[in-house]
Amino acid sequence: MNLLLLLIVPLLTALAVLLSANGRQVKWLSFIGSLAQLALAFILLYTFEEERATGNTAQMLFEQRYPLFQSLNISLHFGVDGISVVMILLTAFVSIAGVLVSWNIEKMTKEFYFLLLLLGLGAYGFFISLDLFILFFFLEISVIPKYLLIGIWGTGRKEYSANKLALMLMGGSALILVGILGLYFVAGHSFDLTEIAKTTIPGNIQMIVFPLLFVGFGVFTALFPLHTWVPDGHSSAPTAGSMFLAGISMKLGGYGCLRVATYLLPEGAKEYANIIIALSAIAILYGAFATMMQKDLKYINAYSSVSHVGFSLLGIGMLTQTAITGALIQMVSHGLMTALFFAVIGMIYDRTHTRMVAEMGGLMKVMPFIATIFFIVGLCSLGLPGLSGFVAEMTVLVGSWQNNDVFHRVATIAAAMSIVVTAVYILRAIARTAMGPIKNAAFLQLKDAAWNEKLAAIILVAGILSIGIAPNWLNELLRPAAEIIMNRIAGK
Amino acid sequence: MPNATIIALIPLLPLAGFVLLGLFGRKVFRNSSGILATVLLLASTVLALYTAYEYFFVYGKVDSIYQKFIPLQLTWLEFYKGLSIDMGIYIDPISVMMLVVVTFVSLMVHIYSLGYMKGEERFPVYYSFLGLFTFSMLGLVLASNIFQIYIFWELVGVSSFLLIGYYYDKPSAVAACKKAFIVTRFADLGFLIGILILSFCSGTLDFQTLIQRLTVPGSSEFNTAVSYSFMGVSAITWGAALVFVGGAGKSAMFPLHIWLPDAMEGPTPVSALIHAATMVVAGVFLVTRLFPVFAITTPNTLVIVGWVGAVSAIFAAIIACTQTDIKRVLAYSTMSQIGYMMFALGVSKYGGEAGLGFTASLFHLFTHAMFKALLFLAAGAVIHYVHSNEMKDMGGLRKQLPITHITFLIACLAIAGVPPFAGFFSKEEILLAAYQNNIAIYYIALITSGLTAFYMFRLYFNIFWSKPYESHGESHHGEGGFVMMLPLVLLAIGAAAAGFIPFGEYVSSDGTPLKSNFHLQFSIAPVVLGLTGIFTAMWLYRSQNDRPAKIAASLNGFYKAAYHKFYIDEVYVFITKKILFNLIGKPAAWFDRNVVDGAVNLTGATTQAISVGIKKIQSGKVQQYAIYFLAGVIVLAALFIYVWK
Amino acid sequence: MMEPGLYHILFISAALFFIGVYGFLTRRNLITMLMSIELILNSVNLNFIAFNKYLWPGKMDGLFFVVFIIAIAAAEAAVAIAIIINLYRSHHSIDVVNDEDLKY
Amino acid sequence: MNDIFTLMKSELAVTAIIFLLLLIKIGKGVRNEALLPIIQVLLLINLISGFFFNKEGALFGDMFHTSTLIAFQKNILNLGVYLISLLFTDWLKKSQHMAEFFMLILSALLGMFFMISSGNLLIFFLSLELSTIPVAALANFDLEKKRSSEGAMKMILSSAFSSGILLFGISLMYGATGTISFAEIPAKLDGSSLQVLAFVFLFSAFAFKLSIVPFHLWTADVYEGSPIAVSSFLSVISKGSVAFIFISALYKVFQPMQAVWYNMLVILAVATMIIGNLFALRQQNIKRFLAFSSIAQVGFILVGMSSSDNTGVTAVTYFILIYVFSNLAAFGIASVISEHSGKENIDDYKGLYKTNPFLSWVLALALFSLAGVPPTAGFFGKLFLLTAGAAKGEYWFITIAALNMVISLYYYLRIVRAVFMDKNETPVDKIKLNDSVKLAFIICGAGIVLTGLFSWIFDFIQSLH
Repeated sequence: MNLLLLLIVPLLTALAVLLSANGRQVKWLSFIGSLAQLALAFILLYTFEEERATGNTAQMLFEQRYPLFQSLNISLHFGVDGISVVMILLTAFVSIAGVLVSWNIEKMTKEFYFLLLLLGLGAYGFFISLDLFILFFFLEISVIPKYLLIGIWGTGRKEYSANKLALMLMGGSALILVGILGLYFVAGHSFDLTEIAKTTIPGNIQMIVFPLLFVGFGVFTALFPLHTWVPDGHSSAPTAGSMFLAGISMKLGGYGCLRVATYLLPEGAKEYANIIIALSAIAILYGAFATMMQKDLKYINAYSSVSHVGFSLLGIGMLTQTAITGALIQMVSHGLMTALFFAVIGMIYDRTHTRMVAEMGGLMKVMPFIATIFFIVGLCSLGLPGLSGFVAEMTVLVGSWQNNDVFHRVATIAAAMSIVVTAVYILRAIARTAMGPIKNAAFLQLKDAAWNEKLAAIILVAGILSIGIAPNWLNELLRPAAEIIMNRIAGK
Repeated sequence: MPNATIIALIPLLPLAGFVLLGLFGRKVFRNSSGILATVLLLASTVLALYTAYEYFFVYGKVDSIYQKFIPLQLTWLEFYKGLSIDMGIYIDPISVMMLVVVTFVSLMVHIYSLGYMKGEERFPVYYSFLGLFTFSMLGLVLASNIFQIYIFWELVGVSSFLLIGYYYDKPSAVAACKKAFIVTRFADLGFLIGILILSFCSGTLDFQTLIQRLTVPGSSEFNTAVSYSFMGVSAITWGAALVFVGGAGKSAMFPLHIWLPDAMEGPTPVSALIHAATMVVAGVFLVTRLFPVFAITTPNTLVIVGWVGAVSAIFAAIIACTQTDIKRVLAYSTMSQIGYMMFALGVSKYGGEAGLGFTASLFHLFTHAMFKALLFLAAGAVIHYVHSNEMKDMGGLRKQLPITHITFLIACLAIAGVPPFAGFFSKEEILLAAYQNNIAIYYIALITSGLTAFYMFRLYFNIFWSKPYESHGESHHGEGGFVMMLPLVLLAIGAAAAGFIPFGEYVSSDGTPLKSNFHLQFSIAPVVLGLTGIFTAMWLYRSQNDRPAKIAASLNGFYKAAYHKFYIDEVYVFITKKILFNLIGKPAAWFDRNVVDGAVNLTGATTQAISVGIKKIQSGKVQQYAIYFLAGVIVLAALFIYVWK
Repeated sequence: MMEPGLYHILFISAALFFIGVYGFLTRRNLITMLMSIELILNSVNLNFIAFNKYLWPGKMDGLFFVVFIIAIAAAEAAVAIAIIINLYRSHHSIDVVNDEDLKY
Repeated sequence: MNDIFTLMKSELAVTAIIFLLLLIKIGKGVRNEALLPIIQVLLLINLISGFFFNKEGALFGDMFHTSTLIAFQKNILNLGVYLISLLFTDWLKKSQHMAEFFMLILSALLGMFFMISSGNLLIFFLSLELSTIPVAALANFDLEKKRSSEGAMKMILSSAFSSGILLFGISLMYGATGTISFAEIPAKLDGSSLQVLAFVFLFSAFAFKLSIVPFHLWTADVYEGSPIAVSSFLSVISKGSVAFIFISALYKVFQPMQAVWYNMLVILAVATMIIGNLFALRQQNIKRFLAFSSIAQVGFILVGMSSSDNTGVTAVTYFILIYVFSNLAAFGIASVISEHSGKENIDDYKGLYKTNPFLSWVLALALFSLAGVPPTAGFFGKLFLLTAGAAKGEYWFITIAALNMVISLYYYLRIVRAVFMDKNETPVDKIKLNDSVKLAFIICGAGIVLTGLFSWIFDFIQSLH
């Protein structure tokens, strides 16, 4: 498959949206565009599997290279491995759901959808790029749309949150930039990921560059203690904004931590692994405990994201193939789950005009569909088997357990403990919103989900279930890629 | 050989029910949902009985030993070559026995609910949840892989959660379902870590392989498992003990039992199915599954199992004597009986005659499923009639509810261990096993046995005798009709006759049939104790009098403590509210908002402050600008002429 | 009488330079400040001539430079004085202290 | 062929236009409204012709030399002047002295051309003055406004002072090396203290013109006082030209002193970025804000300069090209709004998007480009500057630079926030844009978006060496 299609389709959709006449057109165009993206993602998955089935074991498939800034040896170098394919699928899923739940946006519809599509574009570009410069370009491209989405269409302290998000993410990318430049010169003036992977980078450089890259990408994926943009950003963002933010953007960081930092700088990864593990174990538990005290549904999900994303980072830090696979599964799972979670919160908010847990109750009665979805996503969050969260967490834990020493064990157990705390806060949230008596008589008039919301929810639930019930297809996609990464780390 | 398709269908049929009713229950199967689910489950039950027949009487026994079969195994998630979660079917006497129990009790509950839950708004939802539960429970008992058990373990947990919270607008139900889920989740954490330890030591998740590798002294895996130790205890012991923690949570063993009484907030048939007959014995089942590993651990994990079981048994029995909510009494009695099963396992050994406790435990599991389900369903009929759970609202109901009365009495006799009812035989074996291995536990069991008879008959007399029934508001609908009475009768037959099954012939720790030898002189003590309990209860409660109150008063402190369930709930509340929330959660949230976030904001504020602080540099005075200019030149010149030369 | 050497002239020009700088920094009158700049420029002129004469007598660069500096100084002064006059028109003062509206 | 007409093509063209304007002014034959299109067309022709027939060569005994790269750099300046003529149409039309304005601007431009092409210190000095003195006059172009005069006064006095320092440096350099020719100086540099001192003096003059901290203090006052058109000229074109000559002087003439100037650049770049950013943080006046932001930008240019190979030159040239588009667009918006509503404060921009979406988008694009956010060209520009600067492997230096991008993002976003997010009871009214202004904005917008994406532009500049 020609990977450029993944860029061209969203780009054309975005341009078409800009040129369209009214809000109705904008919505349908975006919907059709994101449907096309979804189709492309599936085609990509299919062709990828086909290609692998023919015995093509190259690390990257469908490679394409167009020179760009030749004098600096930059080129548009695209290619995908299992990880990218999965991430692209995730992006497509979240994109279409995001488009659907925003159906009722009245204010500046055109701009809203344009920015959403731009965010999607950035993510696709990021996941297929094999040139660090281009990768960085796509990473950065998504920062400003996020800022605008939160600042313009957000709620609450939106300007503050938008600013914090943009600045922290920019801070992260500043570090990434320095790291990338470091790699560029060490690797003999090349930004090419596959080229750099072939060179042996001196240990002392790795010790400098690895933390830069890891922390930089870590900011994007809410590495403790650089996660504080997450609660504010998510809670202020409009529904689709939160979905994209948590569902896709945070995954950019995780992907970068793995694909760029860990993969390219194995010595650095080994050196700093313990710090990463400690930080992410703290994040997992601490995020979970902080979540317990939240009263706003969006804050609950935002903090729980910190906790869940901790699993991804923990998996990466553990440096075993299973743990890394688990980290990747967790990224996908969390992407879908949290997008769905935000979608549900958005739906509830649209109706009740509150996100405060204490003000709700008994929503099951008035909006059974939404409440059911809320149940499903909550159960996914607390790692119920049959839903994606379980698969991811278990894979990480099993992978982590392979490190046979007290430090790793303690970290693993700490991470495992979060499943209890998660249960506590998720059930509290569910019990107080969906269950119990109805506290506000006005709620009795509320309607259940509309078609677009149902469709969005069903798409995401389908994703969650497909991973939760039959996880091996995902596992088989990710494992070989993780193995290549592990081989480099192990020095093979 | 076992037929994989047929066995696979047993759990899949209820699953189909769940999916169909879950997706279309509201619209398509509005009225037929109960029938649909029941029919599916009936099919399941028939298949289960067929499987059991085939296994026990046709192909199961080879060389007079019951074999283990894995007719189906699919890779579900492969962590790396050799370590994968498989979805499989594991056929051995235990799982086949459990298949029968689960499908049978579930079927009874399905039928019963047709009457009991009639008219409920969320009728289809109820049946879909029941389907989910039955599927999960069957998946659990059929599991061939330790992770598969964990998966279904969680799924039964969630179905239990959903069913307890079925009346979601009742705050107490909501609280109860939350509590049940969280407490068992906490226990599952132990289970999970146990799995991680065992799988790491053995390099597999497959039961058969795992047991094989870990029970052969001298094998490399066994050596690893024994040589690694933490706090002086070997890895294998840790593994087994932590797995047992999971089992204890699910089976409501002390001190993880607090969720079970509250779980009675669910509809009564659900309590019968999940919280009496099937799910709560999953802990016992789990220990039997890994029994060889438990048996080989040093220090012996089974000692823990035994003592936890014994303590739970007597502890629950004492509390049960004081409760007034009939379902709570039954709940504590369940806990007590499971305690029996547990310590039976605890006093057992692996293989041969020494495995008597093992057989006894499962035998008791089997009979208990019958009579406890019956008790609950009968209690359900009573509650259905009275619209209250409290003993004080009942009394003299034997006229109004004749069938219920008789079946309830049978169940009470069975649980009290009066021959020739089912409970007598199974308890007998348990006591024998305890007597042979651990005399302290034996005495505890004996006392418990007496208490059991007492509180059961206290219940019985309070409901059906005591005082003449005065009805409030005449809206009564009789006993509930055929659909509710049929299960009662069927289960009563089971409760009465199940004891005559030569259980040891079929189920034993290592598959070799165990002759059940009967010791008449040995059974005198428990039977006498049981009868004493019964007559005491009769003396106190047959008609209204002030004797119970006097006794309660004379036992003042102790009675109060027992009435308040020994304040275990309060301890938990303290731990969660005070420690978890106030000491960890709050500071974490505060720390995040003020320190971590504060640091970020402080960075911003500092930058701003510096920005304001240095604004004087731009003074607007052109001569000052020139001074800076000159200073710049001089500093640079000095720097590069003197310092960096 | 001793022939003045390079260092004498350099000394004078340096002195001139610093007098100019001092004047520029301390005078309040804009015209005086302008004159101080002329002093600086003249010190430079002296420098050029001295270097040319004593160190590089074969070349004319220094001398040319001086000529151009004088011309440029005149141009600069012209524009500066025009601006100062304009300032004077608007608030009748050519004191530098009155011109501090633009700051921070 | 060392032909004066080919090598000095740009200078001659500009001179011709100046004289043409002078004649028109003397003849008093053309009204303001008619004059402007003529000038715009002339400047356009000048711009287009600048792309052709460029050659490498030297004239007047190496006093003047040019190359394709230099011609390209000059054309960037041409482009800037052309855009200025379009962007400030509204303001120019009101002015009584349009011809003078252009004469002065073009004289300054001519000075810059000579400066970039200069082959010895004398020409350099002369052209530097030629490029400064007219601008000082321009700064006072709003004759009635005291602020304008004050700005002009500060500028002329400061620049005279800086000329004095520069000349003193040149004289010392002459004394130490015996030559003023760029070609001969490198061979004579031996790193003696006197030479370092002379170099520091010289350096400070460049620094003054580029507004490098601590020689930057005049900048903000002058920008704020001057008419916006002049501020934009100062901030874009004047700075660009000095940056070009500065980098070529450093790389070619003072190559032997690289160790000295590298460290100097690093120190000053850090100081410039930080101080520029810190001051820009709390500005309210848009012109003053842009002044400080442009100081910070210069810090980034210095980062690029600190490399010492062709990549540095390319990156700086490329950045200035982008900077022309972005900064002029920003100034243009400020001017349009100031002309129509008299508002120059950032708070007045609140709610601009409601009334003027086109202006808002252009402004946003310009600001994003200045902040270095993709997909605008500014991203590439900044990144290549940092890439060039990173060649030495000074991680802390690049990290500081990169982190400064974050601070700068903060204040650029402040305006974006005002425009797009903040509510305002009395936003700026809907502005009907003049066609030429609109054209200019479109050119700028296209430049901002496309310069980066058309990667051959960078490669083209690189190929000019």
